[in-house]
Amino acid sequence: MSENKLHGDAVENPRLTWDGCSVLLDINDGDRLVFSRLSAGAKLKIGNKNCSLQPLIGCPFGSFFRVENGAQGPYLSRYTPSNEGNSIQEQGDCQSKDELRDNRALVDNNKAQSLTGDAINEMRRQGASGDEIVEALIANSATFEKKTLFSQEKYRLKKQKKYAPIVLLRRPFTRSICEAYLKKYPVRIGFLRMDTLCLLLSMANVSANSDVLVVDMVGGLLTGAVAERLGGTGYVCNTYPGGSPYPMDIARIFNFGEEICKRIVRSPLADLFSVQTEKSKVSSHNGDSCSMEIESNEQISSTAGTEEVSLASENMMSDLIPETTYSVERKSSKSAKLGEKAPHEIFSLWKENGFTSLIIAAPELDTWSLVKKILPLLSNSAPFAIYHQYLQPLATCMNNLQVGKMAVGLQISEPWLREYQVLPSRTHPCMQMNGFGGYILSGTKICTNN
Amino acid sequence: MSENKLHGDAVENPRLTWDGCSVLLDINDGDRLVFSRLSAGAKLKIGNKNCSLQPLIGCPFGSFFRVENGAQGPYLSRYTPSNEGNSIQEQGDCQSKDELRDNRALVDNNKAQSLTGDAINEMRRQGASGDEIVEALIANSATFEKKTLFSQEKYRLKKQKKYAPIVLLRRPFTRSICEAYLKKYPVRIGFLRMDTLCLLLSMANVSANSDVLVVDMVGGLLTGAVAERLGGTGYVCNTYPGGSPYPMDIARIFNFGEEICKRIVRSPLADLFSVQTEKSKVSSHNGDSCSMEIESNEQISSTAGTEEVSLASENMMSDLIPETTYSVERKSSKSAKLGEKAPHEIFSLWKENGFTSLIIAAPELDTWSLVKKILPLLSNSAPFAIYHQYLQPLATCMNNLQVGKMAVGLQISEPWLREYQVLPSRTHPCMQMNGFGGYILSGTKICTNN
Amino acid sequence: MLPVESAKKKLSFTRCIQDGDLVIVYERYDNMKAVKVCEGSVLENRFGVFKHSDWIGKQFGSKVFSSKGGFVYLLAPTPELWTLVLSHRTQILYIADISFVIMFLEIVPGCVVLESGTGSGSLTTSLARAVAPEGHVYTFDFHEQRAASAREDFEKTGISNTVTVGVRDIQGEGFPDEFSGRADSVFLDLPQPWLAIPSVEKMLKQDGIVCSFSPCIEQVQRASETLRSKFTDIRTFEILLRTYEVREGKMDSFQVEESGSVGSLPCKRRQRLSEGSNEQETTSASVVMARPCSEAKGHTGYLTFARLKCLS
Amino acid sequence: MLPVESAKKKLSFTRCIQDGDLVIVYERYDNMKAVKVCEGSVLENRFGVFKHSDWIGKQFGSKVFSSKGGFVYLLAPTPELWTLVLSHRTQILYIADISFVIMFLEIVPGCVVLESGTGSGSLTTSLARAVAPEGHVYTFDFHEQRAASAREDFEKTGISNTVTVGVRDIQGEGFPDEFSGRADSVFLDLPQPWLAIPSVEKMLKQDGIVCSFSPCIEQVQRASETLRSKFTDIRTFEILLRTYEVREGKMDSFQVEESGSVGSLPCKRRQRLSEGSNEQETTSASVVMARPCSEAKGHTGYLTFARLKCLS
Repeated sequence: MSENKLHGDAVENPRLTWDGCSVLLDINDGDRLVFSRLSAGAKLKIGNKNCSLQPLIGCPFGSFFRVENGAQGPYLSRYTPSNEGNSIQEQGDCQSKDELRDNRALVDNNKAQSLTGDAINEMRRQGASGDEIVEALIANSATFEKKTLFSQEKYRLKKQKKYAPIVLLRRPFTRSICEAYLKKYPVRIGFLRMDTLCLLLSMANVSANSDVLVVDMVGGLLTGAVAERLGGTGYVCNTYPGGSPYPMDIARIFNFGEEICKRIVRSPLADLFSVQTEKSKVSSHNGDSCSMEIESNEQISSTAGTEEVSLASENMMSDLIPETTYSVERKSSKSAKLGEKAPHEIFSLWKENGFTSLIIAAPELDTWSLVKKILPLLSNSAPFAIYHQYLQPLATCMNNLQVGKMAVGLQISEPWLREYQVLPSRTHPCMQMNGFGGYILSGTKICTNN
Repeated sequence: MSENKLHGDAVENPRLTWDGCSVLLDINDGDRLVFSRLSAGAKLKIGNKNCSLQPLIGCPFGSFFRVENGAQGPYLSRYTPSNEGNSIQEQGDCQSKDELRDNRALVDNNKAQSLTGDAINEMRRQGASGDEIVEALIANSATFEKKTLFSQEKYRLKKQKKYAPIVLLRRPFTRSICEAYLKKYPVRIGFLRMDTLCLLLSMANVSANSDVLVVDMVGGLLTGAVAERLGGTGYVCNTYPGGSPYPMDIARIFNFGEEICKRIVRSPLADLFSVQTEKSKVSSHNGDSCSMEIESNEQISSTAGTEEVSLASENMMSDLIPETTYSVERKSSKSAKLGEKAPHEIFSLWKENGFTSLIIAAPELDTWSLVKKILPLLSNSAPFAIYHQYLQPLATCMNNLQVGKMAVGLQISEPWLREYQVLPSRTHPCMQMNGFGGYILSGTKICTNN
Repeated sequence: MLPVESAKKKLSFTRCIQDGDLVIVYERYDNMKAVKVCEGSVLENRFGVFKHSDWIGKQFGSKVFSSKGGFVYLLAPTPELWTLVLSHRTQILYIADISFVIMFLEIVPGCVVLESGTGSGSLTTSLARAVAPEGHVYTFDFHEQRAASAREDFEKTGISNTVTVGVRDIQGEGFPDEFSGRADSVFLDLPQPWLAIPSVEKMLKQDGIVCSFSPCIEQVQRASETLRSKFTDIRTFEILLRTYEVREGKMDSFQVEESGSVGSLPCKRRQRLSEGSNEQETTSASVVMARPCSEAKGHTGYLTFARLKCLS
Repeated sequence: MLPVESAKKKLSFTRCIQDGDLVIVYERYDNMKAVKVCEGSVLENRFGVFKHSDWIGKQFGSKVFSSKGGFVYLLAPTPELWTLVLSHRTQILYIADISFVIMFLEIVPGCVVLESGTGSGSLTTSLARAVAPEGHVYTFDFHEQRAASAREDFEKTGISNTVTVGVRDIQGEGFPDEFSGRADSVFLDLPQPWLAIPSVEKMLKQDGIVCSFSPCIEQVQRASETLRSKFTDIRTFEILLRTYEVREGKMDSFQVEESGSVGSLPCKRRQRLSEGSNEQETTSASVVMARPCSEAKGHTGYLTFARLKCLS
């Protein structure tokens, strides 16, 4: 099974977690999303409890866990949810009339609960489970009986989330990584929405064996998404103008095995041009090879430095990469290296063949100046896709490409995504939505020599 | 009842048509929309038949008519539709399973109908009604029985529309006029969508007794919509830079009585400023008064000339203003005059008080240059709303207003409208939609003198 | 709010703020407040203390200062501003739905309009503007306290001559018989609108229009089904407003040297980020740019319209 | 179409069009056609007659000329271009839905994917690209002729090693037992998707994902209800693509004379329209402007996703 490539070669069943594997922990049905790397020492803070992630190792993705009180303190225990969790939905049908009944009489003054915080803590100390606490809260609520069935379920769910939180173990894929970042830290990924990202991949025809050139100013999300699609074939070349590469930490959250990591390379834009112009330059590059290798290592460590800086300013996203688990990742270094400097032999191949796809997500660079320079690196008939938050730079770029007869099939598009709540008698589009996914300019490069 | 004001003072019940009243004829449930002015001589071509509109005079709005074959040829006859028209919908529920059944076996090769065109004409000559022809077509269809119930109804409806067309008599209101023009001749109204138009009216706080300044390059639709809201109070002043007023023919389609027509005036922009600057100018204007009056009449006739030019190029919109009924309108001149030159006494009032609202729909003028000049004519705290097809001119204007501290509450918004098909088991958003309603910049003028 | 109630209240260069006037105190586009001007009263906010007496005699649209030198603008109330400042006793309708409802219901001066429920009176205020000066809005809410608060609000905004608030469970009892055949348009915002439709049929003039606002599609489905027997032109819409943020920004103009050779340019050192980059030139131009706000209301409700069939 | 099937077919500066290649003949963004290159054959369109023999040896992306001097571009096929040129045997899925489905189903190289129905093969082609080189797509259609045509298409586009087409009524019979527990993802485009869900439960690996595409909300409601017992993360989306038109245009810059006096400027006469207008000066600047196209698809269908609960 080639799938193994994607999830580490040492792993037999990629549907089970392993020591050192990167996971997405979904706490209380999306309320909190945490990316972690599993290890004996990794911990996760849930509510005010620090729980070891050890029990998660070797479990199937999709497993549920909840916090139990053990002799050595709270621990995560696997459990199989009954259909309880869906009870709101399932009861909804028969109570649609009930739900529509008004609640004129209900006065919710927050004094309806007679169980005190102290009493709850005492229950905990005596080893009561979260579910038992929830039941006690319901029993001691003066208004619970007066609520509609729907409101009762809402109340139960709210208390369950607080006193009996559920942790769901997920494989990190492009979609979940993108969704999590957009929710918690959109600036880091340039507000790139999942539906926009997948359009970029399709429009640029990213497929096995492609050589994909990317300008990724979205933290490595784009690079990782391309690598996921390549599955250990072809190359994704992360290029950058100037001397400092853009960070690609997010690509490390993917569970990429060595095969895939090797296919993620980086190169300053200037190097791609120098190779293109002079064969001799290539050999001179050969001479620089070692020092470059070192430089590249330096870059990695300097990136790590940058990382800590951004981590410091990232208290609001600590949920995404908790410092504890993050440092574990660094120490164990279980994840293969990715984003090495592109090897010289493939430089010449790119020169000879051109890249087969181009994707740009560089909101801070002027689109047209960049495209004008970078487009010749693309093979003829190769498709490209450019993401931007503003329409005008793409409009200008499109107009120039058209006038210069450099591309065909040019189109600016904007995805429009809507999620729905589908529940009996209560179906409607979600009330809150991310209303803007950015713009994409797509097209196909054509031969300019005739 | 003040409603009479809106629909001609001579009319007792504005829910009945009268000789000379403007109506909207909806043929076959929106397939064709025709604005006509009723009179003894007015005719409407339906299919290949010319029918007099005389039978429509004195009927309630909302009445249905269909073509019958009389001794003197085809005529429009009023009838009360049963619930037949809704049969597709009503049967839909019980046949939802049927509908989902596939139609693998059905080969529709257009050879299924054995009733020839000649045979149909012969039936007509013998005085068969449209419904009888439809029934004959069904009886002679080889495939009708094999169709699903839903497809049968679709077939029946298609034939009914062709052989027994239904005409629905409607009052022309802003919404129907706007919808009809957008459907058949969007360029004439600058692609102004109904939902955008009503936002302009709300955002500019158009209400009774307002003095509303408009720049209307959308054929008079905006002017008419404002006048409809004023209901014979206040004024709508249609202004224009340069010497030639913009056409406002569309305002004539509304059924405005004299009261309302008097409240629709026009004025060159320069005159509004000249009044503003010098009192003496006003009296000199008084001197010009007569010649201006004449000029204004000339403008009307020259507009009529323009009209015919545009009519010539408007074959595609002949449905909206059929030439026959249009010429009737001109001759009978039943509709009150509107869009006269603004009288001098109100010039001074505007100077003293300022306009209470401003609406601009001038896609061909540079927004900021226009707004910069026109805004001082507005009273302080007066709201304004500006429509445009492009975002950039509004963004620039908004930025300049902000920097110049000329307005507060500035916002650019874009309405997003979606229509739904709601049928049992077949509910979904309409597949085809007008996907763009333009942009609006709205705000409130503030005092600049402190 | 409606100049109609008193011609003197019409906005103009000469109309000044008086004792007893309702003003909208504008801090920012997302921070406004309705205040009744009262000689001797003060307004206190984060910008300081504002004396009402300083406001009297100023034009609407004026900038006024606090003791600390902070400032706000005083605006004349409009239904649109009122919708932004009113107290939410229920979910309210906003401008996009409101303006669409009024146009699609073909409400013009002189119309008689029925509404249920009154809620926070956000739509009611716009309905009143649309029927004024001679039309009337009769609005009903089953919640006594809510109706009373609405009445107070309509006094305050000066539309009480145009609006009458009744306490009545329209779903259960229908509209009062006295309005039979008198309504030009009816607006329903009810959990089970289909229960009120038989009454709506009685209230409407021939060819009159009803609108039902519902958040869920099941409500729309059921209401549409009920409407089909006596109504025509049954149409359902959804309308949202997308707002744009405008900023004046700079865009780096990136340039790679034509030669593409490494280290050929003795260019000046710039900021740390591009240090060591010999291939990059950066030029900047200031432009005004607009993009949609990503925080947007994803759904308010469906608007279903229908016209009473003309059978007479 | 997929370079994977033959490394030599990979797009490059040196890869030239050969006899037997599939090319996309591009006339305009809304006018393209798939053509199998055949030495000796010709393509005739409104621009003239194009000899295939002229094409052989040219790079993909080349402009080629007809006898009359007209021209077209020859592009290498991609799933996106194929979707624009394939023959519609059914309603097809377009790029926005397709790309979203593939990402949300977490399809990566090596996956096994089941699909029903095959339809015109628009989605299938993109599924094949996503699972290549070692994964596989098993697609089913109850319509024999349609399945055969799809098979031909997949031969033509060179993805037949990655896709297997079966004839089967999935709603009635479910997926074949041989795929039990083997599918990473399942895609349903069926009128009654709920009938197929019990079979989907059997086919999916633990934690696997299903997607159902339906145009009507009632289908979504019923499918979601059925999914609730064995699935989690049940989510419904709708995705549309808004396209923009770009034009280089001029905007009249309107200016009113500061003095505002009538007849004070002895300015030159311009075109008839502004004749007699003494207050207007017109300057023009050329700018590139973009606005949304008003012709837009208003709806394609709802996408409902769900993940098999992990119970083992």
